[in-house]
Amino acid sequence: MGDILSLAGDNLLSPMILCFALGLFAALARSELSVPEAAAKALSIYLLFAIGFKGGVAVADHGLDGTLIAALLGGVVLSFGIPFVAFALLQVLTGMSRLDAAAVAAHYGSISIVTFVTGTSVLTGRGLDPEGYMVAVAAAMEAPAIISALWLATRGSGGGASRMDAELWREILLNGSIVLLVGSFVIGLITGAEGMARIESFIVSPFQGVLCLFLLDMGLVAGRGLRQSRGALGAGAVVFGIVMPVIGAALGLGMGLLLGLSTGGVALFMTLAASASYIAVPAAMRVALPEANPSIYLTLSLGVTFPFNLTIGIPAYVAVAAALTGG
Amino acid sequence: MGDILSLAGDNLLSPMILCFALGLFAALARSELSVPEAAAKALSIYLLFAIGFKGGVAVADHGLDGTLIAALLGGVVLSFGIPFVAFALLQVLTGMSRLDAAAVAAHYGSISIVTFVTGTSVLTGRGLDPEGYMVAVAAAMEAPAIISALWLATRGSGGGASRMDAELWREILLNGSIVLLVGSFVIGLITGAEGMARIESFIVSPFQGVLCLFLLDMGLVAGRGLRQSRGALGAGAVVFGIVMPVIGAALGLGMGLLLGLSTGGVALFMTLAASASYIAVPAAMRVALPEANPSIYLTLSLGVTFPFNLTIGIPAYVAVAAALTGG
Amino acid sequence: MGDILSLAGDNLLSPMILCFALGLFAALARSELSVPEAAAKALSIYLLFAIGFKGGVAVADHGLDGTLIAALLGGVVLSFGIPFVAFALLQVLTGMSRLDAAAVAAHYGSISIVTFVTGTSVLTGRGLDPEGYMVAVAAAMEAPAIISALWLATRGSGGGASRMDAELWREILLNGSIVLLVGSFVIGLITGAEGMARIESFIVSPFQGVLCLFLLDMGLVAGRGLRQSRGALGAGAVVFGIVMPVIGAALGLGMGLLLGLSTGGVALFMTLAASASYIAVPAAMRVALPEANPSIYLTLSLGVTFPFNLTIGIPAYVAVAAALTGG
Amino acid sequence: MQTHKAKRVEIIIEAPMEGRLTDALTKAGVTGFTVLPVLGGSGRSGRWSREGQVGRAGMVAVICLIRPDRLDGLLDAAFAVVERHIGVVSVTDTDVLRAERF
Amino acid sequence: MQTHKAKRVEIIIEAPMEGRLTDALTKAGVTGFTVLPVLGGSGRSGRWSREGQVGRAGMVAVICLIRPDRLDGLLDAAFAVVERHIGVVSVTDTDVLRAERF
Amino acid sequence: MQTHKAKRVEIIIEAPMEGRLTDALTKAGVTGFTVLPVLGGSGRSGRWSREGQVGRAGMVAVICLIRPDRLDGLLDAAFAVVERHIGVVSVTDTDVLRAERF
Ligand SMILES: Nc1ncnc2c1ncn2[C@@H]1O[C@H](COP(=O)(O)O)[C@@H](O)[C@H]1O
Ligand SMILES: Nc1ncnc2c1ncn2[C@@H]1O[C@H](COP(=O)(O)O)[C@@H](O)[C@H]1O
Ligand SMILES: Nc1ncnc2c1ncn2[C@@H]1O[C@H](COP(=O)(O)O)[C@@H](O)[C@H]1O
Ligand code: NA
Ligand code: NA
Ligand code: NA
Repeated sequence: MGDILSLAGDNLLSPMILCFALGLFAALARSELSVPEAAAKALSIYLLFAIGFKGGVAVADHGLDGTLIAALLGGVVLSFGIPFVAFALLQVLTGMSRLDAAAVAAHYGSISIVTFVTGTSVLTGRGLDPEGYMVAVAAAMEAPAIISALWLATRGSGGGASRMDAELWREILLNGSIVLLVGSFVIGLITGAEGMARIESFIVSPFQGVLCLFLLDMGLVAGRGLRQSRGALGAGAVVFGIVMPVIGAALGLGMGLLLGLSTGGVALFMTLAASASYIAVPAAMRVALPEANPSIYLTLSLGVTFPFNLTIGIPAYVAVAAALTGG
Repeated sequence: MGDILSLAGDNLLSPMILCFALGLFAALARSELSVPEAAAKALSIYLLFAIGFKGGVAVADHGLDGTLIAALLGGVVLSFGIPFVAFALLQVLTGMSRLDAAAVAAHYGSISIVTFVTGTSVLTGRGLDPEGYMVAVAAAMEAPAIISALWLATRGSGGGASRMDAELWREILLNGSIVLLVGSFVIGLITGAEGMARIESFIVSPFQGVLCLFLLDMGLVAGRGLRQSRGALGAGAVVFGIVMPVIGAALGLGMGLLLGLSTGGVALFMTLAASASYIAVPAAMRVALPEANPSIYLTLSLGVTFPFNLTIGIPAYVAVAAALTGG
Repeated sequence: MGDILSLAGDNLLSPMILCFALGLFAALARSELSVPEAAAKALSIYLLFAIGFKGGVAVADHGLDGTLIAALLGGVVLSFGIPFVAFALLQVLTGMSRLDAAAVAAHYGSISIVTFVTGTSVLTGRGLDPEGYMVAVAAAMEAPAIISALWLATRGSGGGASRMDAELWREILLNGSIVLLVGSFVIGLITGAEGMARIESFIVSPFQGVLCLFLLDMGLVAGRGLRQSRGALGAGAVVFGIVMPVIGAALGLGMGLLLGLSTGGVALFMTLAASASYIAVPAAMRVALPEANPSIYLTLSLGVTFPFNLTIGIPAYVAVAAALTGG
Repeated sequence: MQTHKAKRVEIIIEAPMEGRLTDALTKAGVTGFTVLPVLGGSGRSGRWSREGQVGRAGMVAVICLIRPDRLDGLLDAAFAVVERHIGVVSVTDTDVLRAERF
Repeated sequence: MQTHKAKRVEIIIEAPMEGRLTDALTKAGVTGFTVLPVLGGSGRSGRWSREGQVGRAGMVAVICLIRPDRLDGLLDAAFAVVERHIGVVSVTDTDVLRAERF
Repeated sequence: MQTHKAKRVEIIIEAPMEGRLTDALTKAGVTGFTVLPVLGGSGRSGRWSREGQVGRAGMVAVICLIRPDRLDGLLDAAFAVVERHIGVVSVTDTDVLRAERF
């Protein structure tokens, strides 16, 4: 326990978390500080490319572990299943409409890439490198939750299918972050250590600094969201935004242990299951469930759960994973 | 003297100054070379973050010098006072209207962060590291000049207060560069050497290269400004744009010596006092003194004083500070 | 031959080429992955600045070779001459209108800076550093082809002159990439090894990584172009897009050998002659030959010839140059 | 200069719907349109701003100049897409040069 | 398709004034508007361009679709803000779909 | 609030022609205009999008508010530039505040 607290303390005082806090403060104080949209997108392309590539190189180095397929399946199962848990919890804790609850559930079944990247960065910093293929697992967990959520939204009315056209499928499965993450994973896998040697000084050494600036922007975005949606969330919803990641992490823990992953892998599985999407899923919801209120799901995922995972969640998941795997 | 010249020569032939010259040339020759707005803003975010963070780490390393508070106060006094000198000088040298002169005076009392960053970079390159808290002093000097200038603009008419609403106060005090500079300073202070180790390869080694590209853009912007406002400035105004930074530097020198700062600190105080704002103050003037002509104050500050400080001013201030502090 | 194949294989499996392929795949699969325009432009500014600066430093280090002037002249001659070859070949292979054929010819006489940058990067990676002044040659080869092409377009009708006003001349000769390339070359020349020491960790070590992301974007752009212009190109035009760079490379080879350049220099001359513009020339064509169809020339240059040079061309040119210069 | 009566239709719509809208327009035979970026706005669903947005959020403005007799087809096609979605549609009388283009 | 008379007000104003304008509109009960970016322009105070701008310089275009009877309130509110400032305001007759939104 | 009749001219033109158009406008005595960015579009020459464009490709929208009696001069000047080029020109009746500015 003391260990968890000291880890959390270390984490809270890292430049990354403090940058997020600075962004949050600036937005809540209505400073006009802002990161241009194009720059934020460029930073996220860098982070996805770097994390995907490094994952691929790691797999190239250590060989393909037999658990890759199992881990992918495990991730898909979690992504399909978590929305049901989330939906039920929302009905207990809040008075949200069926549509809003389904939309929120989709976000929690899917994952947040930035939370994943931050988790990876924390683990690497502690020498607990996760399995390289975890980036593929992250990509596999983005979409399934959307299907469960649409089923939940239209159960009875039978309109689920009509809300999903082929076009939307393509958009979800080929969304930018999946393609970039999987693509750079494959590139890392193919080029291996030699490819890494060529671009290491671009994707490894400046990584944490870039992550700092990106989290500054995330703080700004989260803070602006919180400000603009004042009152959109009741107390029950806020409780959900903190309890749900803990439940997700517990499910991720079970899955990670079941799969026999390394400490880093288990911690990352917990992080993925605990995190909530705020890029791919919101865009899909605008198309498939336009009646659901975006300020509810964006504020919950970006304004409550993301900061929770970033500050308290990740170090706790790492500590629990380390304790239970003896890592 | 020979020493100043050689320093100036070194400085003039540095990649940074040559990049600025290239930008100036390209703009004056009407090349369509341009740095996208979002990229320029991203570069400035990087520079502010890096310089603030390094300042904070330096203070964390060396402990809080007792002169911090004194230096902040000294900076505020200069920022309040310089507009009066500038205003008087403008009335002697030019036939500017009271409003235009007041607006120009606000710019010269405030500071230019890029001039400050360049000065810091030159000093660090010569092993004359300034006090880390100088970034806090820079932030403290941004706003006071605006108050003096509004008082000058409305003296007699008593409309000064009506031009400043609470909203404008908030905008000035929480403008992006102040928040980022002070915020990253605090982050550096908290995380200290350990934080620096994590992000050093992002914020230290590429710093000068990034500054080169940023100064290329500054050259483009300054050149475009000069071209578009041809004829906006009389000879008297141009003389002001060169004499005023020298006067400012002299005041900064006095203050720096009074405070007993290091050679680097004194040189930076001179640089701050000599520099003129072209981001925060113009925006404030558009709100509070919309009748003042932006081409006058922007051309003077960005087209005359900024290049002067960059090329001749900074090396001269460093040389003078070194001579008088025995540094 | 086996050597060429192994070189080509190495090249095809480099992170750079795989990034291009990823972009191409994403665009053809209609993923919404995209690099913001401002970020792409910022990347290209970085690449041009870095390559120009390094060229200048190389010349400063090794002294000005007497062949610089000769190489510049050789480049200009090729740029003037190649459009005639291209035009004749287009008339044999395709049924394009005179205007379209002239516009395409302009692109092939001019050069692609990204192809040049990639070629340089491949050569440096093999220890075959080209002459530093090749960046000046690249700049010199951008414009002459436009004149030949306008002459071809208006031959007989005598309207060539009326299509070129002074304004267009200025735009072509001072286009952003020429100014930046030549400007940073001069800056590198002036500041030499000392300047390099200051910004090396910005422009040398991350270079290949930045090139990867830029080529990812090039792949996206090329793929989108191919998709949107489906059917714009007949089979004859596609053949042209592959045969013409080979012819260009042969002409470049002759010129490079004539000039007595190093292996790297000859390979780069081949690369330049083989490459086709897709930035400067298209913009000039929109002004001077607006009736020519942009999807033809953009698709050919960016969708056919650029990928050909990137994957097969460059390694082949390097191998041939090495074989014939004994490098 | 000779001008011709036309309609200027301005549709402000969520960015994730842009492709669907322009596809619907194309299917309805409307092949001319221009897409402008939007920085932010306000409506019944509150205030939003593109600043620091992540992902494909935000809105775009699609402008179509069209011959008056083709307006109804356009509006039907557009309405089918925007119906359930936030956003606004306005139609203004205008005159265009070079009528052969519309 | 059923449309309804409305006014399209377009206000081009300096970026540092955007917040003040939209606050004034909101106070005057105008909750629907869209903000478009502006690249550059020219007027009595000369030519400017956003290229390479530093800081919050430049202008934006604010578009409001509004019921005709609410126009005067809007113009009064807007004018109070833009009065001393550079920029232009134009009002065009238009028709909107889904009148219940305005 | 007092308004005045004016024309709103909207010219959508290729970016490389922007400078030539605004120079021609200035020469024709039109000193007020605003340039908006364009993300993409579709026309007789097909669909295009600014996403990932390299170089100066793409289009811009130039908006001029002008006194009705000066419209013809503007259109003549604009037409001379856009004549051979792709793009569209539309003219809408509008009302402006502060007529002394036009
Ligand atoms: N009356 C209006 N005038 C202009 N734009 C509007 C108006 N109402 C809504 N919008 C735009 O449409 C978006 C969604 O509106 P709403 O569906 O009312 O939330 C807003 O954010 C604005 O960008
Ligand atoms: N007649 C006009 N038509 C369109 N935009 C204009 C006009 N006049 C001014 N503007 C815009 O308003 C800005 C400021 O105008 P001004 O106050 O005349 O300097 C210009 O830079 C243009 O963006
Ligand atoms: N009817 C139209 N309405 C709006 N914009 C148009 C229209 N026709 C063409 N455009 C714009 O003008 C560009 C060139 O059109 P075109 O010359 O027809 O290829 C298109 O890409 C659009 O941005
Ligand atoms: Na999750
Ligand atoms: Na100052
Ligand atoms: Na060529």
